[in-house]
Amino acid sequence: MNIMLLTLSEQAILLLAGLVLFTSFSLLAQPRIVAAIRTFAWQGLLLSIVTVMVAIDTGLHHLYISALLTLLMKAIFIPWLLHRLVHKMEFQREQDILHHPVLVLLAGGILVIFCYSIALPIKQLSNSVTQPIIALSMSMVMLGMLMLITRHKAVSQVIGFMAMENGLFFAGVSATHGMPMIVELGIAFDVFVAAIIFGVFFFHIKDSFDSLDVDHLSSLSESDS
Amino acid sequence: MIAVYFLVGIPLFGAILLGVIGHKQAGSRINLLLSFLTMLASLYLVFIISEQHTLGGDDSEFYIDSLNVYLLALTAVVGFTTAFFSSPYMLHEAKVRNLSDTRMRLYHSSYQGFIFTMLLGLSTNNLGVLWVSLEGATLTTVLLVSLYRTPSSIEAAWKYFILCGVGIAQALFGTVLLYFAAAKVIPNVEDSLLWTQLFAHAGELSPVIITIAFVFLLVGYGTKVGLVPLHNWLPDAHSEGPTPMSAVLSGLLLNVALYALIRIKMITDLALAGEQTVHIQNLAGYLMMGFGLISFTVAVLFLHRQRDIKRLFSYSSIEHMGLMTFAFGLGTPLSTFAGLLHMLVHGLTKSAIFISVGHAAQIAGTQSIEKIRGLIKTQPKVGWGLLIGTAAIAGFPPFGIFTSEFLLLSSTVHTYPWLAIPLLMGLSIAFAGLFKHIQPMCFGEQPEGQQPVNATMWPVFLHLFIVLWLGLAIPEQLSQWFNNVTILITGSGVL
Amino acid sequence: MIDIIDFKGWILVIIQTWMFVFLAPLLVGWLTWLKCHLQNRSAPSLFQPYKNLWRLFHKDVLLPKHASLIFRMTPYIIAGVMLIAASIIPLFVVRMPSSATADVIVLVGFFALAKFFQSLAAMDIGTAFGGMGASREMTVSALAEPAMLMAVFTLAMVAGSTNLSTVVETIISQGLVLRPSLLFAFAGLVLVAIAETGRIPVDNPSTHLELTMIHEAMVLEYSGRMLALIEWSSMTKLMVYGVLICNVFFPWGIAQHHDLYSMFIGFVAVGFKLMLLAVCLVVAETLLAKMRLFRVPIFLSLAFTLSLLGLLSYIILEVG
Amino acid sequence: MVSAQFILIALCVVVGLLPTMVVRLLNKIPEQLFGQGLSHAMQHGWLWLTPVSSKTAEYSALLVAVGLLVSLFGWFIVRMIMKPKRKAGHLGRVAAWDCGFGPLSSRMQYTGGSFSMPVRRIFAPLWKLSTEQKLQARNGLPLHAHTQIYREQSDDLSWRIIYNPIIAWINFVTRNIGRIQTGHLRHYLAYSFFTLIVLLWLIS
Repeated sequence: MNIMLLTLSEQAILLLAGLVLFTSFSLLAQPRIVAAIRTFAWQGLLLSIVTVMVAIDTGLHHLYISALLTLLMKAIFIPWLLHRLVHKMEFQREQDILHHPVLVLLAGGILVIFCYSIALPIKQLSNSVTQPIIALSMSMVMLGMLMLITRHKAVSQVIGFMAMENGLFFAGVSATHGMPMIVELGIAFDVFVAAIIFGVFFFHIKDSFDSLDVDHLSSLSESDS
Repeated sequence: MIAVYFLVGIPLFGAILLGVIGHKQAGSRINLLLSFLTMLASLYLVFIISEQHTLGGDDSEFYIDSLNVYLLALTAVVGFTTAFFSSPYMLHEAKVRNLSDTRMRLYHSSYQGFIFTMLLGLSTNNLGVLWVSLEGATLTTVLLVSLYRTPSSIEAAWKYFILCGVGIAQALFGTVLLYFAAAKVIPNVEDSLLWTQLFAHAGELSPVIITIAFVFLLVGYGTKVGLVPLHNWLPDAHSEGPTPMSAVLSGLLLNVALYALIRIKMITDLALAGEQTVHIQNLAGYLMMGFGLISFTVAVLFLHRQRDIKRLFSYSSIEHMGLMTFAFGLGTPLSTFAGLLHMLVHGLTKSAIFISVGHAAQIAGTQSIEKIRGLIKTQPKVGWGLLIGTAAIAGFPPFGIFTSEFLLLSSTVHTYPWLAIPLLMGLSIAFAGLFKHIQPMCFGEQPEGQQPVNATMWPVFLHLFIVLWLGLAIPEQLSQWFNNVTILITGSGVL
Repeated sequence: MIDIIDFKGWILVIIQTWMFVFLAPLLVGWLTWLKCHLQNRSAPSLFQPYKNLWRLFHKDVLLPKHASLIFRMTPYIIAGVMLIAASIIPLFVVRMPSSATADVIVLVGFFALAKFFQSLAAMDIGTAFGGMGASREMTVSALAEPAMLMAVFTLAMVAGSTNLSTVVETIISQGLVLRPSLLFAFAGLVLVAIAETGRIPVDNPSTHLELTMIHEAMVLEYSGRMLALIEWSSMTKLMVYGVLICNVFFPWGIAQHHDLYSMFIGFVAVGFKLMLLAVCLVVAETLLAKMRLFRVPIFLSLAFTLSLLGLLSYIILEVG
Repeated sequence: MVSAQFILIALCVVVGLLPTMVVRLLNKIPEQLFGQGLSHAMQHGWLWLTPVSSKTAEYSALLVAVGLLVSLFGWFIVRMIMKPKRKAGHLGRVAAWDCGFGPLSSRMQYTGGSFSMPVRRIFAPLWKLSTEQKLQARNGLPLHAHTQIYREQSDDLSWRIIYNPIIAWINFVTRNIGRIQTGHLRHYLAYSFFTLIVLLWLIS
């Protein structure tokens, strides 16, 4: 696929997709929690812009609603909620130290290549931008998981989780031009409830363990040692 | 169709109602009443389906056929009996654990919400809505797992939330890919996630995309089914939450997740039918067989080292889910039939066991296996209920689980004889693992001052009676349904 | 499938069964006569066993003090079982209605039933001898029965049936075929028969030496007509085994039709075969010495191995 | 109390005498499960049990039982004919033979252990049988023995060779398999992650 052959709006979508992927990487490497929340908000914003672009490109009106939902949920509500919680629990200065940042980033890079190779066969089926978009969104999902695995703090795990969700949403919007409305509303509602429940949990964990370090949550172990 | 609306609507209404009001006493009664109404609706639906076979479909949002109607009935019935068990149980718990009214309100509201999500997931025709309802099932139960607010229950709930959330997110990615593939072949794009449409056009779907989608869906819904190595949330969540929750999680939710997997597999099989080699054609089956066998083996081994009674039975659930996944993966008519029967009998038996376990834990005041002793002496009903339930789940004849396991084994011997060896070995190890723990709990000497509790055991005996009955004779209508589904899945029936 | 309302057939069954029973002492007499001549002793009359039985029947019965009903019933049960066992074996004619009711596996079961009651009766009186005899008898038969069944299975596989009549007919109809499986089964069955009927080298029917006897130890307390019945049944048992071996492995001459001439031929043939068999047995008994009890398992494992070889050689050499 | 056992025994006898009836009742189960049952077993009516065909094997329990009764009756007639002159029912009772060593006592009876002794001797290598016989005598003179101690020990080889290793192996495996349940959420997520990667790698 030659980028020269695409329309300008498609080129813009690809550019934005690249930026979204970049935010995923920066989330992966960002040790400061407050900064990570900010990056997450940026990612949400970029996503809603992509959605608007796709809506313009395809002329599908319901995508505007999706874009609005994304903006409200991913760029405003969830970052705001996380911010508030962090302030309330006085975690502004907390850092989630990454032990081997270079290795993690390298692994992230390999993941992207891996996902690209997985999605490669799809290329023959479509001549639009979908193939790289699917590869990108798959890598976003994988990077989100990688973040969940490498981080120790509950807050950063939630951000990783939400970043995964963003990857899914990205695939839904860009590759398939939005899911049926009822599904999309359902997903948005679920994410909303999940965010609230996450908030509730922060307090519970803080109360019970006096820290948001999930490594303390390991009493239900069955290994003998 | 009105029956479906009632079936789904009553628990939704109940969840909202119980969330708004929420007095302790009235709450449990309303919960019971609503569950009863739901059950009536489900029985009405069964009646309708036995006359006209399918309901909804095509471009409708709901679709009821032989595969989900019995699961719907199972869910509603177990939902009702568990609600019956939960009212005295939760009163006792509220007293012992000092639960506030707010939490009891949360409990009752979430209970109805959970039943709602499961019924919605089972009855919907839309794979997207199925996903939403499975995610909803996680959300409604996660706060129940941490209901007691002990550090370990919060830990369990957190793990449950994150692992299932991540799993379900992977399933969503799979759903998106499915939609992506379907949108190319289904005329009306808005209908592209409807299962009936997907099934009708499954042969035209792109095999490449469907393969990737299936992997994501398998890992995603497999997490909820409790397949090893994605199972780690399951024992934690089952052991730390209130027991009625464990009963419905084990007996129903796992079934719903497996149901989703079966629906996906049906589409995948058709989509891959045109591939060159048999290996690729049966890819979905092979993956499910592999996961099933690994889950079964690992869970069986875990049974031996349990110290917590609820963890013990949650590993037993993993074992049985592994067996069912294996059965559906094997994909012969007989094994599919066995898998369908196993879903039913396992759901009934496991919920019955968890009800007995709940009372046993209340009698002993702990869930630790070492401290639960002399149940039959203290309260014979509970002790015998637990013992008979365990015998049923271990696959003793003449209970229904024996029948389904026997069918599965014989179909395994036909197709892959060497796989019957690990299955048989695993079943006997599971026998030993369960009875090693259960025997002293039921028969041992009772500790000083152990008192009987206010127990409702009739749900247990009702469930076990049905399981026994299914082991002796499967009703004509039910076997007809199973046969229909078997034909739908494998192309040929067993009857 | 044989018509069970075959009146003539049933009469034939009754005649044959009683012939079986009444000729059994003659076989024993013949054996003793032969043996004495071979060992340079003066021989008793051929009809001595009849005289013995007659005398025993007219003697009074003396019961041990603690004997129960089992002890008193056992002789009748054993004799009854032997009678019905005799009725299903084709003596000189095949295709009798009785042979359809029970096959050769049931025959093994009959022997086991008789042995069970005999051991029970021996233990009933509570002496050490009875227990010892029962214990030894059970040990021997526990080892002999698998060998016997194995030989029977070989036969059944060769003939495709476990029904004795059918087996005999099949083997006749095949003519002379040198089957290794039948040779092995024959050898195995002979060894089993020796062990089961209590002949040398497993047991000595004429000894009453405490430490060596098996069968005699069990019947030590019987007297009068009860002893007579027991003695008679063991003679019948010997006859049953003899006829079984003769007629199954060398069935030639046996009557296949229910007419007088062929039945007469059959009768002469089986008499001749039994006489020959007795000669072989006597020669073997004269040459061999009785073995220790704990050598018996080796003897019987030889029987088992032979029967197993029969089965295997049928599968490997004759079918595969 | 005992009558309960007799009911069961009677049922056993009935089942044994009428096997075809039982087979017919049970036949429904294999027919439901496998679509084929033992239809041959009863093709010659209720009296004959023919597992494969009448050519191969047939058995009529009822006729055998009748035959048994008839032959018992036959011997009874023989007994009647050959009856000695004295009236029946007055059987003489004497002490059992004791080899001339004085009256028999219950201690001389065969026990379960002594009954199974020959079999155990024969299978001694299989059961790791070890017997120990000790004579306790006064002043160490063997002829003045007052107590004899006899001890026998058996060890089930199958237990040692088959069961114990299996138990040890299962214990070993379960001990080690517990390690996958580490308690750390991040490990669990890693399982899920790597499962996904491996599967994707497998299909590509």
